[in-house]
Amino acid sequence: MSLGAEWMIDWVRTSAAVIADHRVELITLDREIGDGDHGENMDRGFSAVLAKLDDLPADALPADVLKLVATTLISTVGGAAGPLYGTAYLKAAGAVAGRVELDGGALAALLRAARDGIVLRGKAESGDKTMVDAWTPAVNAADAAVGQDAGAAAVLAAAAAAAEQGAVATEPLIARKGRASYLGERAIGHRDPGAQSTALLLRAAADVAGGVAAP
Amino acid sequence: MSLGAEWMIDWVRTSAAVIADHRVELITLDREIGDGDHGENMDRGFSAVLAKLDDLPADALPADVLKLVATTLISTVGGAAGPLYGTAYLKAAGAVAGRVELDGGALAALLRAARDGIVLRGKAESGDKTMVDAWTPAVNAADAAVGQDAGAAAVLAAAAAAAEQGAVATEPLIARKGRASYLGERAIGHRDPGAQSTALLLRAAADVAGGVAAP
Amino acid sequence: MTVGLVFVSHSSKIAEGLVDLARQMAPDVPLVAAGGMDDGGIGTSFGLVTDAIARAEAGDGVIILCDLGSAILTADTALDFLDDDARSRVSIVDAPLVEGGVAAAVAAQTGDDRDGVAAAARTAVPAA
Amino acid sequence: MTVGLVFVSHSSKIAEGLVDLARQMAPDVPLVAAGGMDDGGIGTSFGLVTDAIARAEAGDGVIILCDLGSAILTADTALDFLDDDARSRVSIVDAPLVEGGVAAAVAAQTGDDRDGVAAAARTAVPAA
Ligand SMILES: Nc1ncnc2c1ncn2[C@@H]1O[C@H](COP(=O)(O)OP(=O)(O)O)[C@@H](O)[C@H]1O
Ligand SMILES: Nc1ncnc2c1ncn2[C@@H]1O[C@H](COP(=O)(O)OP(=O)(O)O)[C@@H](O)[C@H]1O
Ligand SMILES: [Mg+2]
Ligand SMILES: [Mg+2]
Ligand SMILES: [Mg+2]
Ligand SMILES: [Mg+2]
Repeated sequence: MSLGAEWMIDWVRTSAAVIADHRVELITLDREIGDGDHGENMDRGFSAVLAKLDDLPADALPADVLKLVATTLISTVGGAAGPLYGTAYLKAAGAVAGRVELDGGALAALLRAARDGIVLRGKAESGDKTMVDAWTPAVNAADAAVGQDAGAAAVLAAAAAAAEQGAVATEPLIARKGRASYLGERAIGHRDPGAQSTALLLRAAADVAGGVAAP
Repeated sequence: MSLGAEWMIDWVRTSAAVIADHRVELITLDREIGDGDHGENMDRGFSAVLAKLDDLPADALPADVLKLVATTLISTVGGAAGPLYGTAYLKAAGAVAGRVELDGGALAALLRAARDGIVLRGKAESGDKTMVDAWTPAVNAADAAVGQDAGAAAVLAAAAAAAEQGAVATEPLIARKGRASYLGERAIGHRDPGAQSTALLLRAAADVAGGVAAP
Repeated sequence: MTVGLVFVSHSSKIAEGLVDLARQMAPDVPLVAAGGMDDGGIGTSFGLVTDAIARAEAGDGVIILCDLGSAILTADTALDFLDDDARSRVSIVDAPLVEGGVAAAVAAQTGDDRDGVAAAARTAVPAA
Repeated sequence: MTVGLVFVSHSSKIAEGLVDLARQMAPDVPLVAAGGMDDGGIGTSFGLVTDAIARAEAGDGVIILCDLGSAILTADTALDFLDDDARSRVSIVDAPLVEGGVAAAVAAQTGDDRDGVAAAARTAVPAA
């Protein structure tokens, strides 16, 4: 099984819906250790993406969809998440350039490129209490799944589960990047909002792929 | 000969007139090595002082006049010159507190207190290309004149001449305080606006005293 | 109650914008803008700074941040005119206005005392 | 012609006020505010930063100053989208926004090149 542009567009639509549903949760997390806008920023960004999806040509490749998401998030999010996710989707597009269908290996490569883009942009390391702490376990889990010949949906499911665990695992950390770094030890006990939105986005990817794969 | 509140009020009125007359000159100097507002700042301040002079009680002492100038400049000048001259006039008031008439020695003490106030506030040393470079020669010249038993008008005349020379002598200097310090070597060749306004104010003091002493 | 902050700038817009920015991360801290001259022009105002100090004082003292040197001179002068008690609870911290202001606001929000808030302002580096 | 400056702030007021302030000492320098989001809210805008870079370029390059970390991320991203030639004439300098911005403006006004302007921004200390 592999996934094409249709899945990708579905993923984006579902991402927008999931972000909208979790807007307040992300705002609340960001209010604890940031400026309280992460839910608003992400919702603004994905709403703008939704509005542009129909402009895609009928023969758009997965990479074209990712590029559209990238440029739209960069232009509309307004917070750190904009350049970070924007760069992630842009590098992800580069990793699957020209491909019509993405198998498990391609999806793992896509996720790795996205994570590398975030690190390139934001210079965070693992353990800095950022979205990287959700992405890196996700990338590793996806690679491991590919190593066990998992299909596309299973690779995404592994990534999503690892991202969720990674997001939870940011709670005991002190932040060394982003606004939460102002808080020193007082960030302990709070989940990083960007790690949480990462978990939501990867869960959406897996859910949509599962839906595709299931019937 | 000694000088009382009448002279002091005259000095203040003349100061306001002289500053108004030299508004553009001070603006031009400050445009070269600052933000171009010194003439405006000083004119705003002394216009406000003028408007308040009539509020002084008939039995106001010289120190009362100085205090009025101090608080008014502090409240209205809007630039570095406000706190600096304001503190100068305030400390000058302290130096002649309670006195009805000021002889040469009292005037020299007044000038010294004013200069010390500026240094206390602004932490500039001689040679930093600030108004201190006009005040310090003026204070020294006033002391020297007092040492030679000069009268009040002669003390002020000595101070005024020294302040004028001090202002000119700021031209080759590099600034180490105030906005001109941003310019490094490029401040060389320009006269410090605050040193120039100091020279104008002390010349006004001497002129008014000369007029009083002359007839 | 928290430490209060006064932002002294030559520009009213800078001081007000900084209140908006810091407010996001410090909703409960008294943040008071003292920017521009009384007429709104570029410069500093002894009166605005004096009033701002009073408004920022919520019982735990006040930290003042300034932009350029003449703003510091104005703030210093304002402190000189306070009575000893008020004076003892206010300090001017030598830190970059915007970056230090945000860091100070966060420190105040989380309950730091005046020394802690001042230290946060001084050690502020752009967080990325 | 001089080096141009772009002030990237989360607040449109801060960026605009800084242009007003720096303008006093740098009347001939292209000073461009890129503050706030497209709708004026607190945040940063890739579009505003990109436009500001183009407007600040008068032939001698552009220096960008930012307030907080996410402003740097936005500016970095804007640079990535420039063509190589434009990109080679723009740099982001790590300096306090207001204090560094004024120092950079003065350096640009007096004809410093891009390196000189960046150095002036970095070494800015509040002048008193
Ligand atoms: N340098 C960085 N590297 C990686 N992630 C970062 C970095 N800075 C911030 N983040 C992520 O961005 C999230 C905050 O996003 P958002 O609230 O939209 O931006 P802002 O902090 O500008 O308001 C954080 O929770 C964190 O996951
Ligand atoms: N720290 C200081 N000590 C002494 N004098 C100073 C200091 N800073 C500035 N000045 C004086 O103030 C003058 C500038 O005054 P003004 O233009 O009114 O203020 P601003 O620089 O705030 O615009 C300078 O020419 C200098 O003489
Ligand atoms: Mg946020
Ligand atoms: Mg934000
Ligand atoms: Mg000036
Ligand atoms: Mg000024």
